[in-house]
Amino acid sequence: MTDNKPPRLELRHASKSFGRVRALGDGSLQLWPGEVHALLGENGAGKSTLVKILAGVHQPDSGELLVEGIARRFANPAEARDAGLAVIYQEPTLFADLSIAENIYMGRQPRDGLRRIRYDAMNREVDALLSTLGVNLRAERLVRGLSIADQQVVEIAKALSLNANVLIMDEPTAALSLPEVERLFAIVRALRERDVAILFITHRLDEVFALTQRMTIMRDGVKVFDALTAEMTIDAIVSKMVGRDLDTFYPKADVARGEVRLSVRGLTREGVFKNVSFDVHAGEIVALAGLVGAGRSEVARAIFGIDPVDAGEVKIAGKPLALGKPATAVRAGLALVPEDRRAQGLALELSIARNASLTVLGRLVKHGLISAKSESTLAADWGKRLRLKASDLDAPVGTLSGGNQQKVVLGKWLATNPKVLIIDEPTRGIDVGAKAEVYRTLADLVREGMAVLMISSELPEVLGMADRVLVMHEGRISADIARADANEERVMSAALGASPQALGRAA
Amino acid sequence: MTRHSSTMPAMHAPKHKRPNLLGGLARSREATLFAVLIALVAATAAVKPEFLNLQNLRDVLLNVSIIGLLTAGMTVVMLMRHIDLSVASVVGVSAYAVGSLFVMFPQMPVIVAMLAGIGIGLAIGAVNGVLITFGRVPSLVATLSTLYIVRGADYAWVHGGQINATSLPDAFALIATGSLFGVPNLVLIALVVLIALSVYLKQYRGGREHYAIGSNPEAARLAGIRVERRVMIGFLLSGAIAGLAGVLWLARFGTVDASTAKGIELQVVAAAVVGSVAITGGVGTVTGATLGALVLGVINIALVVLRVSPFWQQAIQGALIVAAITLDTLLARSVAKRMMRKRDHG
Amino acid sequence: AELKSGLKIAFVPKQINNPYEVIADDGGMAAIKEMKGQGKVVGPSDAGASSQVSYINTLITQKQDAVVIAANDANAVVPYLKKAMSQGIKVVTFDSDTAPEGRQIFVNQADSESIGRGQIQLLSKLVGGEGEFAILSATPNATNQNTWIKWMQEELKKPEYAKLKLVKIAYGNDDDQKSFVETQGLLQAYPNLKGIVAPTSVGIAAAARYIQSSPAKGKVAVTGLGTPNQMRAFVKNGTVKAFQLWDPGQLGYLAAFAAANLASGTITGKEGESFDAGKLGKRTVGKSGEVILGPPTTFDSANIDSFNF
Amino acid sequence: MAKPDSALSTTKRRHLQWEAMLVIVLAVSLIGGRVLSPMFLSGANLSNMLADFTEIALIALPMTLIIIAAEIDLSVASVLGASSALMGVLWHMGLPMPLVIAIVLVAGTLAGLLNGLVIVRFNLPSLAVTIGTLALFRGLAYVLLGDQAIADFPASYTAFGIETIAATFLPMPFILVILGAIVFTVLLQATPFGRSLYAIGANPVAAQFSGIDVARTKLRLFMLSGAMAALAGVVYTLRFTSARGDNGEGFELSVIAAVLFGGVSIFGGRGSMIGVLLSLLIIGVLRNALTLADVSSETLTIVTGALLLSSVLIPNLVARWRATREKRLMAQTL
Ligand SMILES: Nc1ncnc2c1ncn2[C@@H]1O[C@H](COP(=O)(O)OP(=O)(O)OP(=O)(O)O)[C@@H](O)[C@H]1O
Ligand SMILES: Nc1ncnc2c1ncn2[C@@H]1O[C@H](COP(=O)(O)OP(=O)(O)OP(=O)(O)O)[C@@H](O)[C@H]1O
Ligand SMILES: [Mg+2]
Ligand SMILES: [Mg+2]
Repeated sequence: MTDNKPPRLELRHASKSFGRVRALGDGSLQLWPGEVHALLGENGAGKSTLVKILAGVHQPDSGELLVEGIARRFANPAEARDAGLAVIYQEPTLFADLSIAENIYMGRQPRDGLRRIRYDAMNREVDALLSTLGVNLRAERLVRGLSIADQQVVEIAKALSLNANVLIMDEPTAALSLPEVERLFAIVRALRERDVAILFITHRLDEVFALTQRMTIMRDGVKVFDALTAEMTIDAIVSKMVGRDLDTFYPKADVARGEVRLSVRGLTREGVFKNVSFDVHAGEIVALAGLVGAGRSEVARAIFGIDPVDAGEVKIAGKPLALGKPATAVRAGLALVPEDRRAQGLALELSIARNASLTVLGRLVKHGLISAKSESTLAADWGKRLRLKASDLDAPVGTLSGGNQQKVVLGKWLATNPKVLIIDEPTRGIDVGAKAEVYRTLADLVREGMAVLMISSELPEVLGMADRVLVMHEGRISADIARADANEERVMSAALGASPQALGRAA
Repeated sequence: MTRHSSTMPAMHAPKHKRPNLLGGLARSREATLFAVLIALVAATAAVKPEFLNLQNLRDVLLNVSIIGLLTAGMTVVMLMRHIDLSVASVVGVSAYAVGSLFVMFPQMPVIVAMLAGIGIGLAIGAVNGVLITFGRVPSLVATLSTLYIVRGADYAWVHGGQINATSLPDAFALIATGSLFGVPNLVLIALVVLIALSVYLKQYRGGREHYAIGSNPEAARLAGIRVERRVMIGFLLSGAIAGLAGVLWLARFGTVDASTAKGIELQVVAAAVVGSVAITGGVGTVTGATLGALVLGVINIALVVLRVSPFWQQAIQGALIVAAITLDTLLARSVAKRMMRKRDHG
Repeated sequence: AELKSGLKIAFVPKQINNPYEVIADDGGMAAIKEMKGQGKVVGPSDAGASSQVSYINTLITQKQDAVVIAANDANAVVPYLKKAMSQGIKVVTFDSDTAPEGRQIFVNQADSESIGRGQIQLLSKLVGGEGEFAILSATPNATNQNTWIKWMQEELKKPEYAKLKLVKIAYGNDDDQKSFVETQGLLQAYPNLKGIVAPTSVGIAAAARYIQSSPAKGKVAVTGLGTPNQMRAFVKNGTVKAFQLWDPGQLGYLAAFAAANLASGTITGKEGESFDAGKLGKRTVGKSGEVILGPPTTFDSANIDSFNF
Repeated sequence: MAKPDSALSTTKRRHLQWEAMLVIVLAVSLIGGRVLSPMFLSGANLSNMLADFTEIALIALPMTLIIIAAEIDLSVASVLGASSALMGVLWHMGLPMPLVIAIVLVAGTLAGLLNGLVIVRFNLPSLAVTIGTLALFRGLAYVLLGDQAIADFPASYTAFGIETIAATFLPMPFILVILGAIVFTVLLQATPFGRSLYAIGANPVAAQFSGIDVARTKLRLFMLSGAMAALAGVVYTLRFTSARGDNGEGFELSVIAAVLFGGVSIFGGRGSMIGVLLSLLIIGVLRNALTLADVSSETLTIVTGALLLSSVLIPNLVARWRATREKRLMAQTL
C-alpha cells in the first residue's frame, strides 16, 4: 500500500436501486494490491450488490468506479473480466450440462488457426489446474451431479484460471468444510504474495482474522467503517455491523431430555450411506457433523422421504414412518429445512406469504376454502418472531437477501409446529445477527420440547449448540460424542476417519 | 502458486485414463439412436427385402432432408431453452414466395432463389428474435403468434393460388432430381448445412454459448456471454434454415399453396426430442437431431411399406415417439448413475 | 319465372384456400353477378367438421337469402342448416353433400355412381384390365371420396374386372407432401402395382409428380380426378395418360343458379322441377333434390389443351 | 417489518391490472361488435358466440391449471377426437347413451393418466411426451372409427348440444362451461391443491421439499385434463351430431393461445382463472364480430396471433417504459 500509487480498484459513493428497493445507498471501497480485504455486513447490507457492480453485472445508478486510478464503466461482465477482475459469486453460476473445462473457459476457450476450439489443450490445462487445487476431478466431467462443495471448487478454479489481478469472492466458504477452507486459504495467501488484490466476503468472523488484512463494514447499503483487521476485535466488528452489541452467542439452554422423538435404525442407501442408526430425544439438539460430502444431507433427505432408501426404518415419536413420501413425513410431525434454500427451500418468484404458507396449506382451510387472511397473519407472525427484514410480505421472496430468505424457510417449517426439526446448515450464508436469532430460536424450540437434528459444517456452532455430536465419515456414523466430551480435535478426527488420505478428497 | 502450469504432474492416485465421460455420454445416446435406426431398417428389410433398394433409400433421404434441416435449426433454438414454432409457416411462405418469383422471372438463377428463401427466413427469424430478446416475450408465445400471423398473411396473400411444377425452370428442379455420385443434390445441400451447423455448435465459441445459455442463462450472463445477441443469432439461424427448407420444399414437391407445410412444427419438435435434444435446454447435438429425424422418417415409410393399415400408422408413430423419449431418458439416467457410482468407488 | 335481383347468396367452401374450391366459388360468383345479386365467399381455412358451423350461424344472423355450401362433414352442419331453412334461408349443397334433410338441393358434379364406376372403367383401360392397383384418397372422412370409392368397389365386383385387384386405400389427407410420401410408400409396399387412382386433385398431382421422377414412370398408370392446368405437364410427358373431371367453375355456376331459383321461389327443390341455369341451359331437379352438372370429361393428350381451369 | 394486511402488493396489482385491461378490451370489442353489425347483440348471435367456444373453454379450464404448474398438455385435442370416435363406436355397439358417456369420460381420464404416468414416473418434459401422445391418441381415434362418421345419435341428446336454456339465449352446453368455470376457479384459487400448483410451477423441487406430493398432483392434473377433453369430445359430438376421428384437430394451439392470452405465464407459477375466462370471452367476441363483418378467416388467424403477442409484449414494454421513467425521475430528485 504505497502512498503514491492509486488503489487497484476503487468504488466511490456507488448507489443502486431495484425498483423501489434501494440495495446500495453509498458503497465505497478501496482495494490495494497484495491485500486480502474483508467486506462485512449483515444480510441485505448490500455486499453482493456491491460485488455485482464491480463485476459489471449491475450498472450503478450513481457513483464512480476506478481501476488503477482510471475511471471505468463496465457494461457487462466480459468487460470487467477483460479488465482483470475475477469474481466468485455468492450463488454457484455453473453450466450443469457442460464439462468442468468448458465451465472454466467459457467465452475464452483456446483456439486454433481456424478459430476452432482446442479441446485437448483446454482439458490439459484444466486437469493441471484441478490437480494444483488437490481435488480429484477431471476436466471432462460434467458439472451436473457435482456436490455444492465441488461446484465451489470449480468456481474457484475458474477465477484462478483468469490469472486476474483482482479476485472477488462472495462467501466462497459458505459451502465448504474445514479442510477445504484451509486449502482455499492457502491458495488465497499464495495469490496475495503475487500482488493480487482480493476482496473476501464471509459471515464467519474467525476467517476474517485468519486471512484478511483490512476490512470494510457495511450497514443498510452504506459503508460505515473501514480499518486494519489487526486493530479490530470480534465484538467491535459485530457492533459496527449490527449497530448494537449482541448478547450471548450460543444461548444453549439445558433442558431435560424427553422421550425419543426420532429413531433411525440401519438406514442404508447403496453408495451413499450405510447402516446409519441414531436417536434424537425431545428437548435435545443433536448435531450431525462431518466433512462436506460425508452424506449427511442425504440421510436427512432419505428420512424426509425425498430420496429412496435400500434398507432401514425410521420412527417418529415411537410410530414407524413410511419412507418415501415427504407428505407423510410432514403429517407425522417431521420438518426439514434443506441446505440449499434457493433450489430446495423457496419458490423465488412467489411472495413471501405464499412461500411461508406452503407447508401448512391444509391448515389454512376454513369452510373448505383457503383464507387469504390467515395466510398473511401466519406469515406476519413468523416474520416478527424471526425478525424478518422485508418491506412487503407480498413481494417475491427472491428479492430478499440470502439471510432473510433463510428465515422464511425456517419460518415456513416452524409454522407446521413439528415434533422433529431437521435443519441442514441452518446458518449457511447468514449474518451474525441473524445467526444469533436462529440459535435463540433453536434454543427456544428445544425448551418447548422439540427434538432437533442439526446438520452443520461449522464446528463452533456444532460445539456451541449441540447436546450430542454425531460425526459422519464416508456414509457411516463414525462417532457419537456427548457435549461434555466434544471438542474440535475429536470431531475433526472422527470426520476425517482413520486414513489421512481422506484429506485429499473433497467429494 | 501459478495457475495451471502444465508441467505439474497430476497428484491423485488413479492413473488409468477414464473414458471421456462427456463424449462417451453423447456418443452413447447417439449410438443408441443409430442402433435403433439400423434395427428399424433391418426389421423392415427382413419382412420386405425390396425396402433396401436404391430408389427407396434415395426417397427416404429426400424426405428426411427437409425435416432434418428444420430439426437442426430447431436444435440450435432448443439448446437455449427456446422453441421456434413458426418454422412451418416460414417454410410455407418461403416456398410460395420463391415459387411466385419463378413465375415472374422464369430465368431467375437457382442461387438467387435460395438467397431469396433464406432472406425471407432471416426476416421472420429477426422478428422472432427481437420479440424474444427485446420484447422479453417467451419464445413459445412469440413463435406461436408468428406461426399464426405468418400463416394468416400467407393465406391472405395466396388465397386459392398454387404454384405448379410447370412454372419452375428445369435447373431448379434439378435440386431434387439431379444427383452427384448417386446422392441427390437436395440431400447434399442438406448435408452441407448440417455439417456446418454441427461444426459451429461443437467447435466454435459461439456454438458453445448456445449450450451455456440453455444450461444456465443467469450464469451465461455472468460469464460475459451476450445472451441477447446469441439468442438473436439462434433465431436468425432457425429462420434462415426454415427459409432454405422452403426453397427445397418447392424444388422437391413442385406444388405449393397456402397451406404448404402446415403443422410440421410439431413433427420437427418431435424429431428433435427423439434425437435427444432436451426441451429443457443445454443438451443435444445436430447428429442426434438428424438421427431423430431419420428414425421418424424411416418409421413413417416403413409402416407404409409393411402395409400397416393407414388407420394404425399414426397411433404406432405416436407410441414409438413416446417410447423413444422414455428409453432415451432412462438410458441417459443409467449412464449418469453408472458415472456417479464410479466416482463413489474411484 | 324471373329471378329476383339483389339476392344475397353466400358460398361456404370446404376450405377457403383450396385451389379447386376457389375455381368453383369463382364460377358461383360469376353467376351471381350475371343475375345482379350480391355474392360472397366465406369459410374456414381448415377442413374440420365443425369449422363451417360458425360461418353458417353468421350467415343466418346476416339474413342471407341463400347459402351454397360444400360440406366438410355430412352431418355436422345439418342441424345448423336446418335452422337456416327454418328461417327462410334456402340451402344448396354442391361438390360434397350433407344428409338430405340438411338442404333443399344438392348440385352434384356428376352422379356419384357414374363417377365411381367411370374411374374403374378408365383404370381398367389404362392397365389392360388386369393387375394390382391402389386408391389414394383425400382424408379418411371425405364424404364424396368415400362415396365414389364405394361405387368403385361396387364396379369391381363385375366379372370383367376379376383380374383387377384393389390392394390398398391410402389417405393423403389432401396434403401435397403427405400424398407424395404415400405414393412412394405404395410403390414400395406393392412392387407389382400397376395403377393408382386418386379421386382428388391434390392426390393425383402428387402421385403423378412422384411417379414422373421414379423408375415406375411408364409402368404404373396414374389416373383419377384432377384439373387440366395442374395435370397438363404430366399428360404431355406421358406420366399420365388420362384422367377425369368436370369443370368446377360450372359446378359453382350451376349451384348459384339453383340457389337463386330457390330464393326467388321459382322452384322448391322437389323432384321434377326444372329451372333456367344461365349459360348451362335448363336443368331438372332429380331424385332427392339432386341436380347433376353432367358427366365428367376425360382428359388426355388429345384434348387437354382446349381446357383452361 | 411489513404490515400484514397492507393494501395491494405490486405483484397482485400487476395481476389485477392485466385483468382490468382484459375487461376493457372485452368492453371495447363488445361495443366494436355492435358498431360493426346491428345484429351483433341479438340473442341468437350471442347464443352462437357462446356455443362456439364451448369445447375450447372446457379444455382451457384444466389447461390453465397445467400451465400454472409449468407443464403443458398438447394431446387434448387428440383426446377430444378419440373420445368422439369412442362415443360413436360404443353407441353403434348398442350401449345406452348414459353408459356410453360414462365410459368415454373414464377413457379420457385414463388417457390423461397415461400422459401423467409417463411424465411423472420417468420425470420427462410434458411438452415432449404429449407431442407423442398427440399423435398416439389421434391415431387411436382413426383406429376406432376408420373412415366412418357416426351420426345417428338420439335426438334427445343431440338437442342438448343445439338448443338453448329455456327462454334465454344461453346454449345448453354453456351450462357445463359455467359450472366448470366456477369449480375450477375455486379449485385453483382457494384450495390447497390449487395453491400448491403455483408452488410446483415456480419451483417443483422446493414444492417437494415442502411436503407437497408433486408427482401425485401432476398425475391428477393430467387426469383432470383428459377427463375434461373427453367431456369436450362428448359435447362436440352432440353439438355436431357427428363422431369422427378427426374432430377437434388443431384445437390444442387455440386452447393454449387462449390460456396464455389470459395472462398465465408459460413458465408456470403465475396466472388466474378470471384472466383466462375473460380471454376466452374476448376471443369469442372478436371472432364472432369480425366474422359477422365479413372479415375473412385468414385475417382472423392474424388477429389471433396479434392478440396473443400483444398480451405479453404490451405489458413488457409498459413495464420497461415505467422502469426507465422511474429511473429518470429518481435521477432528477437526486
Ligand atoms: N435483483 C434484486 N431485486 C430487488 N431487490 C434486490 C435485488 N438484489 C438485491 N436486492 C435487495 O438489495 C438488498 C441488498 O442485497 P445483497 O444481496 O446485496 O445483500 P448481501 O449483503 O449480499 O446479503 P447476504 O449476506 O445475505 O448475501 C437486499 O435488501 C435485497 O433484498
Ligand atoms: N445434486 C447432486 N447430484 C448428485 N450427487 C450429489 C448431489 N449433491 C451431492 N451429491 C453427492 O452426494 C454425496 C453427499 O453430498 P453432500 O455434499 O450434500 O454431503 P453432506 O454430507 O450433506 O455435506 P454438506 O451438507 O456439508 O453439503 C457426495 O458424494 C456428493 O457428490
Ligand atoms: Mg450476498
Ligand atoms: Mg449436504
